[in-house]
Amino acid sequence: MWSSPFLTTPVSVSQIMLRVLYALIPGVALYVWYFGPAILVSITLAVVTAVATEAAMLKLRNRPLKPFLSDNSALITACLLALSIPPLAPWWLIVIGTAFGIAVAKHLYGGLGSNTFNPAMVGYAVLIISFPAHMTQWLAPGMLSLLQLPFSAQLSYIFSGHLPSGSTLDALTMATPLDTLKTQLHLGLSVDEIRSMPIYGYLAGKGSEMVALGFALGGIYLIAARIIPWVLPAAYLGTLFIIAAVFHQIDPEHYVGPLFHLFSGAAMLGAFFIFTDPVGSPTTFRGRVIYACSAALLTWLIRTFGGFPDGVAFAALLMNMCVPLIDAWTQPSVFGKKEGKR
Amino acid sequence: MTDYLLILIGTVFVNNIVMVKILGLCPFMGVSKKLETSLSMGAATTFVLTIASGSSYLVNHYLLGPDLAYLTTLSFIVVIAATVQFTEMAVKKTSPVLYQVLGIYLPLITTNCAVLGIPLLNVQEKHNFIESLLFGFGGAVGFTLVMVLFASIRERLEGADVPGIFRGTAIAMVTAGLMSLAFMGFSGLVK
Amino acid sequence: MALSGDSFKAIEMRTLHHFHGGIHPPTHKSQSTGTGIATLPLPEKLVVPLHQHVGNCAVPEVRVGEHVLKGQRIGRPEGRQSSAVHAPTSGTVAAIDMQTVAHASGMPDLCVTLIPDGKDEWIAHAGVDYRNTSHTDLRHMLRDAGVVGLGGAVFPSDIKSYSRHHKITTLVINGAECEPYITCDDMLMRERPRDILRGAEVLRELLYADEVLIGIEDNKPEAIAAMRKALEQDGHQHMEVIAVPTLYPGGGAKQLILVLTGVEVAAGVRSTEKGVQCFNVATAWSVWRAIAHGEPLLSRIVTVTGNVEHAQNFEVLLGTPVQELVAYAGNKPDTGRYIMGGPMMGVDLPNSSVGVTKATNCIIAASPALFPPPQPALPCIRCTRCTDVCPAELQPQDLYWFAKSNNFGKAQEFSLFDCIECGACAYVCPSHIPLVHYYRYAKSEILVRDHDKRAADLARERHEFRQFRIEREKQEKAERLAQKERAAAEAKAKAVTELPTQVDPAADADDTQQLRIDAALARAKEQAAAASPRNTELLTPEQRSEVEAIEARRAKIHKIASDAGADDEPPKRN
Amino acid sequence: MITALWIMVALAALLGLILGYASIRFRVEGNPLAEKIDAVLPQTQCGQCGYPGCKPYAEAIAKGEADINLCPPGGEEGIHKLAELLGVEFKPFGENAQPKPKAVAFIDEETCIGCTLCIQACPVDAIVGAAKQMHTIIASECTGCELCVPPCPVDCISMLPLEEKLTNWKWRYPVTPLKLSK
Repeated sequence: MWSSPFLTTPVSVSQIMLRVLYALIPGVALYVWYFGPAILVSITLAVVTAVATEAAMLKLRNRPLKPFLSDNSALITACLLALSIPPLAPWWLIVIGTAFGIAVAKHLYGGLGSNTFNPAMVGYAVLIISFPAHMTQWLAPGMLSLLQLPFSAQLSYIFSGHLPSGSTLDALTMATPLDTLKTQLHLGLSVDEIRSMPIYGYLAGKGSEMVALGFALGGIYLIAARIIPWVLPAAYLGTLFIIAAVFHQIDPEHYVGPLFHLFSGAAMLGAFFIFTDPVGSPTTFRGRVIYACSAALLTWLIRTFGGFPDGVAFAALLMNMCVPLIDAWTQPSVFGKKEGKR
Repeated sequence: MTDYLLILIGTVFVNNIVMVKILGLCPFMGVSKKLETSLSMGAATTFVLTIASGSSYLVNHYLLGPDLAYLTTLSFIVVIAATVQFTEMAVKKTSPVLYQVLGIYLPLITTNCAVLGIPLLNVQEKHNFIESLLFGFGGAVGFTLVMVLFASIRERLEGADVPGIFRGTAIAMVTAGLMSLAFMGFSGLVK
Repeated sequence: MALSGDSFKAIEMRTLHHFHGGIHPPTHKSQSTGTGIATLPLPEKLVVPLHQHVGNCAVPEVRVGEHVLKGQRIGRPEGRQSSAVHAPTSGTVAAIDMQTVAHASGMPDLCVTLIPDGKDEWIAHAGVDYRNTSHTDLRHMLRDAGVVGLGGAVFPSDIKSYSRHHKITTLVINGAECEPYITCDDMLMRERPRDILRGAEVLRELLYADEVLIGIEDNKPEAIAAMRKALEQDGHQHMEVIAVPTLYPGGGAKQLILVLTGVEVAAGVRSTEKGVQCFNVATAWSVWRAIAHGEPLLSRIVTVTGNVEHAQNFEVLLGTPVQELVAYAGNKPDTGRYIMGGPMMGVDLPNSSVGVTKATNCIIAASPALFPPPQPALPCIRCTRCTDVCPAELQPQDLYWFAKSNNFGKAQEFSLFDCIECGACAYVCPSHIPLVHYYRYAKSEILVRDHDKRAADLARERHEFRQFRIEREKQEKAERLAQKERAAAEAKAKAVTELPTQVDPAADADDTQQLRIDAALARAKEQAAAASPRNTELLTPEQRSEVEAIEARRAKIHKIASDAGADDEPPKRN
Repeated sequence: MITALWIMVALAALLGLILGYASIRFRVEGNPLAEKIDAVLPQTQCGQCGYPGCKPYAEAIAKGEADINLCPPGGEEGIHKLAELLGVEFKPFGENAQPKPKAVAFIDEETCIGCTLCIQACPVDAIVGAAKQMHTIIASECTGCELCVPPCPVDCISMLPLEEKLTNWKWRYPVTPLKLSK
């Protein structure tokens, strides 16, 4: 017995996920341009781990492999996590993070579509809490590092932890622009003084601002292709902008400007790729506005006052947690039952 | 004024009694299957906690004083037990179904370590009366908040294809862990 | 096309409204509009279901072996909400039995099998002038002619064309025909526009409606032109043909009413309460045939399309087996199954021998190439594409989540019953989840539970009444005993002390007893009255025949008893 | 030490007073919970739970005297509902209390001798008939409790399972082909 409708659109989950992956390309390309190809190694590692973990979990759960492996959702998790952690981190870091994210945050909850928390962000949070030291070795953009380390040396560092004699890690890596900002503010410098340091570019960190722009481009493609709702990134970035602008106006010495917030850290990646994860975001319009605005507030709070350099991942997890409640309390009225209408 | 606000924010989010201090897990796991129930449990606990922290401040400050500090725990337990008894009667009268649903957990508020923990923390932190009240209230609001969030997640998980051995309490424990992980994001925000 | 100044101005002034969501599936309509409406040759056998409408099943009025004329009533409407069924042609009744009908369940229902005699001989029939006939008579004619909504809902038209409590401002005539493949209304409007408009005029008269708005989707320019021309020709006043944007499900009654009038009719609310009523164009046409010509509903236009050589519209006698219809249209060998209705809301037919009913607007011969089997469903990723297209503004992903986990209470909380099952959500779902199937499942489960709940409440009531009755009887018995004893004692005492007077205490007791008996009888009568409709109303045909058989047997027994002339008291009937 | 003692005594006395007042102020009459439970029960009045009807069973549950898995006509769903209402764990049916498919009683009128024993047994007055008259069952009122079956001296009552018909047909749970193909 079949039930109508007997027609369906040819769009599939796998295609949607694939398009999200395409949308990451500009950001990743700019990443490689400014910071070298090490990130590709992380992405590859993450993807391999993600697919392997996914397959293993499906097998354990006695679910068919093919339809779920080909839905490409694990690839997105892998890419997002790889883009959130330093490319020069030891190989086991990304493996642990990805495996934990996929196995615990995704499959224990029932796999695709059931995960309460964003698996990539769970992986990230686990890593930053468990291995904080390893999570700070960010690559300096090419033009800033005094000594360019050949790619082969980077590879050997990722996999063995050893650098060729004569080179030090300090020459190669640096704290993120957000981290530097926080540390220097603590040391008593003003925002303007910090911003004039060489690691900063036009909007935010040199290099990383361009990567953020790349993610924004990809995100705009996703909105145009109607894969993500426009309201989520708009409300998120808008709120972040407004909060930062207001505080920057009040005290420009201690609060950095809005554009800096938008283009540093994972704000762009989050706005278009993390907060828009359909499984972990609300389904109603009002809910989405509440969700994105609160996420922006949390991001700004954690960045400005919190103990972690960036707040996107924790904001995502905290808001993921609120989604079922937001959904339940923002149900829109249905056809013919709206108040104020005839 | 700012201090009071910080105490509130601090207890609700940053030092959440369930997620960060890991107190009061018994009702957190036990009465969070349904959204409405958890909301009521939260309300009942809020009531008890606020009264308990206020009255235990009074008891501690006026009755015991520094000389009889060894009586703190004992007298607090008595005060809390009485408050819980009172609440239980009130709930039984006003909402019999809630009374039945809360079941054993209602008298168990007595042994909810959060309820004893907060007055004791009040003493430890040398809070004044208003601060104690706020600390108790904020802690309870934080408790209610995570209870409600947790219950709504669990309600949604009812429909999820959770692996057989993880159904029920197991996945709830995992969720509680991940929630706690998320709450670590607040660390360093206040104090 | 020339427009008169008046109607042009009206069109200019009319602002159309929008409903939420909607989709644009490929229409596939042109393949069946190439040729006009053809008449199907008389089939060898007609299987006419007696339950072709919403409401009570019609009661068969003919006997097996009886010869019937075309248009002769074979099923009498039963109860307020019901409709008549007629012999579509002259012939002999071959059987009245349970046969598989065009329903998703594939379950049998009571059908009359008719073998046509080939003469197609009409029963005497005549129309009336609706202007000088009372509305009650007109509605009776509609009911007797078996006119029901031909858009697919098959609701009796006589009930729909009556609004006592609410003033109807707008009568909407639905010619939108939004579903892919279906073109029967399109062709009807192209070929018989004048009778449609006349039927609309009758309906307007019955409803005292101020204006008539005829909504036709703008992908049917020929139909719009034909209707406008007819409108001008016959000079209908306060009537307007409006082209509405092509957007599925724009032909749903609620959606079309919203688009044309801006009125939202919520689920569970009658549109008349909002001053609007809606009829399908084909219904308007059959209303005219029934009133002006006295012709009952014997046939309807059916689009035969899909995997056939000549997709076309046919005027088909009700009861014509689907296989004959598709065979005539040139069924291709790889047709695997048949869909009744459109591909969005249609029904997968249990087999191809079921008869065409009043609801059959389209038969699609489906081959695996045209309609591939459903793809395996992946989990919902909450992408909300379904929410974006839902015309009822529901949250389909949540409804699915609750229906899937049998959480029916929550599903109802999220307005499951506001779902019109249009299928837009399932159409756009990237996970290919059969969403509508889940909603149908949840709805039927909830309905059964509601029924059980009502039955339980009734049982509780009856049980409590019984407890009460037993208690009361016990008390009465005790009282009676006590009274008797007292009377006996008194009588004894009286007999001893004085002469017995004529005042008999027993008479008193008798009186009260008589009163009590009367009261009990009245109660029983009341109870019987309350119980009997429930007892007889919902009977299936077999049960009814069973009851009749039992009655007959009873009568026989009574006869035997009375013939024997025994001194038994006459049998009581309850 | 004495002070401590006095303080504890005073505390206890004060709190005792408050609680004493509360117990008077918040006295609860009746048992509204039993009614809620009764509303969940299927009202077959069959007595399979060991109580004379649904209401007594509901009262027993409310008092905590009866288990929630004693009502076969309510089905597993009934137990789930009770468990949810009372906030206790689901409990499967015992060995000798398994739910049966729904049925209605049917009297074979050829055999019936009109003894009225079944009428007396029926808890919902769903059997009509008088002494020495043949009896019949009002199918729509019959709860399928089977209480009328044992008293019948001629065994003319049988339980007919409710068949699926067009009027009570239900859509089946959609089977996802994905899970079948594992």
